[in-house]
Amino acid sequence: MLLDHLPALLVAVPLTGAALSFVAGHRRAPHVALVTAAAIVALAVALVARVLDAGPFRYAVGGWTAPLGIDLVADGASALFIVLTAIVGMGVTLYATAYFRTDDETAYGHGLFWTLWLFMWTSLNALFLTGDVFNVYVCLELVGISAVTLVTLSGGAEALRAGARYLYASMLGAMTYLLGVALLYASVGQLDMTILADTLTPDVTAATGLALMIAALVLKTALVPAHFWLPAAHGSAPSPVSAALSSLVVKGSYFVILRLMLYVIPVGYLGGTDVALGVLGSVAIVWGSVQALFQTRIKQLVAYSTVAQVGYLFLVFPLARLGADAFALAVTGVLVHAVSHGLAKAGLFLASGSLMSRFGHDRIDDMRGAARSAPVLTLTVALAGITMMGLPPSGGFGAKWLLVSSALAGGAWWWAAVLVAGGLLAAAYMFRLLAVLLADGDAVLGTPASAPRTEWVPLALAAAAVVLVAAVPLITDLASASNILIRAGVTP
Amino acid sequence: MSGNITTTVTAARLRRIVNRTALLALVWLVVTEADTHSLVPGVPIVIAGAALSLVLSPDSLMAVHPMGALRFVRFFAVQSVLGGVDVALRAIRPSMPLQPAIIRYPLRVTGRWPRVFLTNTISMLPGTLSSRLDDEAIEVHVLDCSRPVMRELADVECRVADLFGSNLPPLEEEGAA
Amino acid sequence: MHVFDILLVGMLIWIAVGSLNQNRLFKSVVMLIIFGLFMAIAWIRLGSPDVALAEAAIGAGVTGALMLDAVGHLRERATPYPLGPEAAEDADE
Amino acid sequence: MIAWVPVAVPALVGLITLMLGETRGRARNAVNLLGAIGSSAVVVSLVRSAYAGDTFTSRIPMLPGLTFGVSTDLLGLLFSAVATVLWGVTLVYAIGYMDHARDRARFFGFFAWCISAANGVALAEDPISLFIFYEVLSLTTYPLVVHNGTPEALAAGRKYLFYALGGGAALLVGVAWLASIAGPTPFTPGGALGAVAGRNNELRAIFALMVAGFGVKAALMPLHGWLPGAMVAPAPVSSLLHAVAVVKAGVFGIIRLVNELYGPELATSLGVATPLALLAAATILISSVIALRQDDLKRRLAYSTIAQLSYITLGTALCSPLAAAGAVAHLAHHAVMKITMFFTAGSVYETLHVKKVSQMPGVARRMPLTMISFAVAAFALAGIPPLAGFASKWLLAAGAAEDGSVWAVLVYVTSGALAIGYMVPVLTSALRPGKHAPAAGPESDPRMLWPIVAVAVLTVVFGLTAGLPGSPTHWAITAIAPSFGGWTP
Amino acid sequence: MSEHRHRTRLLPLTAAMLMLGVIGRAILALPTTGDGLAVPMRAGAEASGIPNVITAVLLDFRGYDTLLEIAVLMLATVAVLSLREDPAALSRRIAGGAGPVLGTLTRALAPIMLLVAGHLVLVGSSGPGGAFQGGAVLGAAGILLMLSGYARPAWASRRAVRWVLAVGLIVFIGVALYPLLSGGTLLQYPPENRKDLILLVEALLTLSIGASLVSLFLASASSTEGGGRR
Amino acid sequence: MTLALQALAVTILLSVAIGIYRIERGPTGTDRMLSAMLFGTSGVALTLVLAELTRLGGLRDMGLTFALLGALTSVAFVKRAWGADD
Amino acid sequence: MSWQWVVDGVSYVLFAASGFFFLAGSVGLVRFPDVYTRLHALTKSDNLGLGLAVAGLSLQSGSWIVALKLLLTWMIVIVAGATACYLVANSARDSEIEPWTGEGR
Amino acid sequence: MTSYLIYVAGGALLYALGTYGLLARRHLIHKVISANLMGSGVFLILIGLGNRAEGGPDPVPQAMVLTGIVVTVALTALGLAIIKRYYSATGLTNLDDEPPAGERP
Repeated sequence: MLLDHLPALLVAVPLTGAALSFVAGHRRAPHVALVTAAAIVALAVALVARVLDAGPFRYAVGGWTAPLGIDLVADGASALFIVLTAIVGMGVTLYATAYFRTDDETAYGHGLFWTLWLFMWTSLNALFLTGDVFNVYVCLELVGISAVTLVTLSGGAEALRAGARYLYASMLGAMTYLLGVALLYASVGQLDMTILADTLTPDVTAATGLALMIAALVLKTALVPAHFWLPAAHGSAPSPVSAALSSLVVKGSYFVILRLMLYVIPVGYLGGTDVALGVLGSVAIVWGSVQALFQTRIKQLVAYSTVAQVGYLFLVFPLARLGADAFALAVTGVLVHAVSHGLAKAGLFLASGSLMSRFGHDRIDDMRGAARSAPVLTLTVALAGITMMGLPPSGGFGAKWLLVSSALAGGAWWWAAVLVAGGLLAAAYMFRLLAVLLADGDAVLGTPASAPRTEWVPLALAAAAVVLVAAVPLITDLASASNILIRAGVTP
Repeated sequence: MSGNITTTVTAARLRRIVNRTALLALVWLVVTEADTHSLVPGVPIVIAGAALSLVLSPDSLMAVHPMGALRFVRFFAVQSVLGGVDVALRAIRPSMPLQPAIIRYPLRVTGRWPRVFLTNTISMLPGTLSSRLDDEAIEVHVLDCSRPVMRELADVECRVADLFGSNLPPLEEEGAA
Repeated sequence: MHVFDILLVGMLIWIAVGSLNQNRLFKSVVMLIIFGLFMAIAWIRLGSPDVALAEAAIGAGVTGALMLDAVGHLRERATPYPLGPEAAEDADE
Repeated sequence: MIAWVPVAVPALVGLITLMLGETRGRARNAVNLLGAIGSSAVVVSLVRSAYAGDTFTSRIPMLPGLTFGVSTDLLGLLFSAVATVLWGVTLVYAIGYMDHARDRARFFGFFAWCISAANGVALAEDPISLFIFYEVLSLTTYPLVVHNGTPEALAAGRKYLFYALGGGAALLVGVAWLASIAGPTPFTPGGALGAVAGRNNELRAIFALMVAGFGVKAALMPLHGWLPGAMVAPAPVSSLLHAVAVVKAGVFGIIRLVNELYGPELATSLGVATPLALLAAATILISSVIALRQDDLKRRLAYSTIAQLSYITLGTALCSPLAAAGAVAHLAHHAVMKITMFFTAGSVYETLHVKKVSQMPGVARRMPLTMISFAVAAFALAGIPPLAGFASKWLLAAGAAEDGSVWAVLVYVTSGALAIGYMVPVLTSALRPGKHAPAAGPESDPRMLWPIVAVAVLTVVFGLTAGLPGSPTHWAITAIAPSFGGWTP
Repeated sequence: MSEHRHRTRLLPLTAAMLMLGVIGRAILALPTTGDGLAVPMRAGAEASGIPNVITAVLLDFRGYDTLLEIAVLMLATVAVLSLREDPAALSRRIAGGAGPVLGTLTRALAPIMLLVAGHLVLVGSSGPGGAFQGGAVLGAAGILLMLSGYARPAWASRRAVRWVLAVGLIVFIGVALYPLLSGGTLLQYPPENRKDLILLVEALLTLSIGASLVSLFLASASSTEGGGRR
Repeated sequence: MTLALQALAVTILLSVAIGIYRIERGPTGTDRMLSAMLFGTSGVALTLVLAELTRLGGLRDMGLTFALLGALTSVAFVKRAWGADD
Repeated sequence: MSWQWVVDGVSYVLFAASGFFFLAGSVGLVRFPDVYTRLHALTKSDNLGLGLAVAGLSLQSGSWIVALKLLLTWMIVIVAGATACYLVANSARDSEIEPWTGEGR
Repeated sequence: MTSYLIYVAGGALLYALGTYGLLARRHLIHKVISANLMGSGVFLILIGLGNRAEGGPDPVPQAMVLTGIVVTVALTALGLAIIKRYYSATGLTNLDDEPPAGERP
């Protein structure tokens, strides 16, 4: 009974939480947020169970089914992303209870963190569930505004600068996306993704619209060369925010690309777009990693690592065109990658935040000896690093294995080479960081701004990313229950 | 004695409330073009509007003299047309005859409403534009200082006073500019 | 009515170009305010009174007020800080 | 599930060690020693079962079409037993060596994990599982290499990672490629690739990739560059890296690859064995020559290791049963010989702060028992009968001769001579009188001394018992026989 | 300097021209008629008894969009509030008050604006208007009041104002969830009190939107006195 | 009558176009603001004329809205942005 | 029938006049030399133009209530416009913008 | 040439202009203005193309544009708030110049 309404509740509950946390005022807002987070985790788990049990289902908001109304679509992929968001979200919420202590009256904005954060959570859930291309626009704006504001929350010049840049990228993306929707609607007269998938016929206008939409989403996902806004934004935001941005927000827009490219748009409809995206993804992997290697500040390094990791997400598009086997493997692999990167990157950013508050600065080279005084954080960095390098045994390895297998199954060894090279580059920058932490030195640790109990949160997230390799069968089941694979008629 | 005062105050207040509500109800009718669907929902809105109005200006709006008002409307209509024509012609004519100046006109009317009303009225009249209102005087920018501006202003002030139900003698020919 | 439409759209473009003129920020803001009002008229012409009403309320009211306030703010605080090149650029003309 | 014990126990020990923290040293030592003894016992019992023909296999499903499994076959158990038993010995040594060092929790924790991974490499039932353990081994070794945290250590760690992860990447591609064309391929004596035998070029490429992967840890030239640098690590780590876990994982991978994945026959017919053999031969000669010129004792030992590892590779690549058996036997023999030498080097450094051969005069008088052990190991390494090295080298040379590869016999003989050339100067230098006088008390910390003696004794025992059942030589022959169709010597 | 300028402008110019070309080609390829969803939407609106199709689309068919749109507006308000520099400055911000002329205008116009806002909400179901338009007028009234010096100190850090800002969204969610109790889906208003519910939501939304717009202006308004002296 | 209304609409539009010239010229912000105020009035007229032309009574509400909000911009200018362009 | 003709005729005249005043107001805005004089053009001419248009439209609408509404709109414009003008002129005076007196140019 | 096409063409031009402005203009407020122009351009295209429907304009784009307008206002307000805060912190009005060192209030 209640299970039928899970999609609605997954949006309504955090939204209610956001509104109530605003009314509650800064002292009680964290409690509202924690209760909401717990409820969302429960709902997300229920959704996964339901999807595994009964397959994908649609939810007609307002009782009007598409095309009149807006349908929410819950399938394996959306359930997976929602549960990822729930887990990372819970971690961020717990971590933030110590990070945003609101007894400091001068940091007025910190009291509003909870409201902004719950809005962001709402919008991410909504984005993962929506089946309507215009609704995606509204969700993207919700994500964008909350993300930009959260970036600027610290109020420093750097953060404001990054926030402004992010906002402009966001505006450009949103307007371009809407233009795409306009052209698409003018041509096809439909907004529902499933109906669109069924009715698309070759047409310049529709193709232009879809291309514009994808271009806009690529900008929001920060694929090279549209990544210019990301490092500053993710690097200068408060750490819990960075974690959420890097691990979840880029996945939001990416999820829509995934649905559009592999579910809505027929093969070859947009010419070589899929290969182009794959090439850009490869460039992103190399470029992001090389940039990460030369960063001197810890969060900048992690942010550039996101640029690189986002690149992997786009390799799925060329791989998916290499035949049925490759398709299933690639989609499963990219889902595993999204989840493992989400967990690992959240852990990594939170750990960086704790390191920064312990050291009182963010210069990597002055963090020698951290392994001795902050072993938990060092271990977190190491575990997250393993996942990002794709080394076994970790979720990242599962993803890389599947993607490499997909490439080889499709006979396209060059994509496998890119994947492997990406892992090595990730190792290069991660071990550069780890080497400093492990180096001999007596780091002067400032007063810990975050209570040590929250340092277990990043460790748990990073460990989850490693252990995720054991959950790959579950993710495979979810992938089989995703509309993308069902429509394509393939199973991993 | 004191009870008596209280009663009068209450009565005055009540009258004000009724007046204000009636006025806004009228506005509501006009705004909704007397749509029947809007009558019932209009009740709370008009009450809210009246409440807002009373909070903002608790004192009586204006003791407008009905006949004065009628006279004023006629005067204003004619003058504002004249004002428009005057400035339009000045703008259109190639020679653009302008002789602007700023003059100070000492006020005789009292009370907030009449003074503000006068200030706004002056702006609508031919060739004058009020630019400052202080405790004693209005500063007026005139397009053509060769005209008998002071007399005209005094005339207007009389009419405004008339509107609010008081009398002012016409101004003597002195103290110009 | 094509005359009207073409004139209206032409003015929209003209105003838009004007609002991107870099020499005078204030001019850009006024242009944007007027742009909002013109858009409202355009919506009427496109048979969308609802949109027109919303645009009128927003364009004439809130956006203008926000923009003007921002411009005012940027001028107020100029003195305590060294002027950036942008400010210098604003000052010539 | 019993098959997981050799992997799981050290892993658990490592986890507990890390969680105990820096301060609780006694508990840490107890847990580690108990773990080593316990898993040694389990391994021994597994060996007995394996000899009786009972192998245990256990699999965990992991990715679509991919399981993660271990199997206790005789070949794997040989490596596993070497690693587990020597772990115990090294632990005693390390407890003494690291007595006043910092970060001991980290050290012993990763040490145990390293053993866990090495055991995994030994017992992995298919290339994919092997690859996974191989990568874990790389990762868990890194903190040990950089343990000192000095700039040199960090540089060495960087170099180590560069090679290890590069090799891992090659291995990954090879393994994934194989899986995509052949599906699951559990190791089978004599070869597991019958189904895809026709796709020669692909198989050649996969072979090359895998050799590149294993060759890094096996220090096959030109992939050996990381090894001499990694000497900056504490002595127990050097011992572990260069005698037991890491380098042996590489050659063990090559053994599995040639004998049980491709099979000697296929490897020969594809023409991939000979280039590998030539590469190994070159490595033996070049590194032996380099070893001659090293003054730093640990570096000299490192180049010696490179040469000796290639003995094993060469023996395997010859694809003759005798040579293959000799290679497997040499895997165990070299382990005990080289660990003795590294223990000695560490002990000498820790007690006398002597690092270089030229500084050694007087050491023999100061630390007689230690240097005697070293001498035993050195002679064994040079192939002097009846020590351990002789048995395996004999088999290797005999196999080469039987195969008709006279050049390989020559390589073995030449390198034996070279080994004498680089080992004897160490002994003569130590025997010369020098500034070190005999000590009044014990020559070094007993926790360091007795493990040295123990492994030296093992060297002798392995050589003497070479013909008996249960000795590494006999064990190797038994384990290798199925790959050559039930051949018996 | 000028060369640098040149380079930085070339890329945007190319991008803009490219976009123009792409859009132009796409538009010219369209047929001159195209109904989209107009026909089913009109039929649906007729069936549901809301004469203004757009209101039907906004609140009924695509009410979910509107729910999220309201969330956007509230979010922006919260965002701007979080960005203000010094909460204490709010109380000293609107000092001075209005001169008599502006004050009189405000006193006269504000109640009328309130009426017009109410009117716009009411006519929304049959003609142009609705919660947003009404809210915008209400918000303008509020801003006018603020500019004329009627601001209460510390606006938006007060609990009551927070409630006003949030009540529209909260009630909207409540009404959206209400049908779940009786077996409907999110936002599936029960037919018997659909009109009342919509009106309730619209009324409270108007209030919240108005308050939001005032907050957007007020919270973002400069913390020092502007050039205004009156 | 339609034609007359259309002509009026075009005329008003033209008058605004002339006004825009003042924005271009300036010289002060105040002068530019005057044009915006001008359009407040013209916008009401234009809206009402178009309301009559299109027979959409609802547009009279829009005219009313314009009228009510027109002052807001000027007030905001005077109170908040005075002299921003001088 | 003829009544309608008269109404239409008056409307034409009103509309024409209205257009004239709008144009004249704009011309004044452009031609007049300083802020104060331009304000004159703005307030008077345009408000008159709007008033005439409103009158014409009221005639055309043929409904009292609509005419009243149009009138209300106009009145609001007048009051708001007058106040805005006052505010601008006042600010101009305060910031000591000197009025043009004919000597300058 | 039909009426809607005029507006659609205008919309396309506005969009391109906005893109140019957003990318080429340095001043932050100019960028916000450009985003507004882009938005208006898209809205014009949406509703303009919706006018091709027979029997009156398509209501769906109108509803979409109403939503879009609200979102644009929200974005504008947020953008201006950030700009002001940024300016207070650094004294800069563009993102290209580096903030003066040590300017961290």
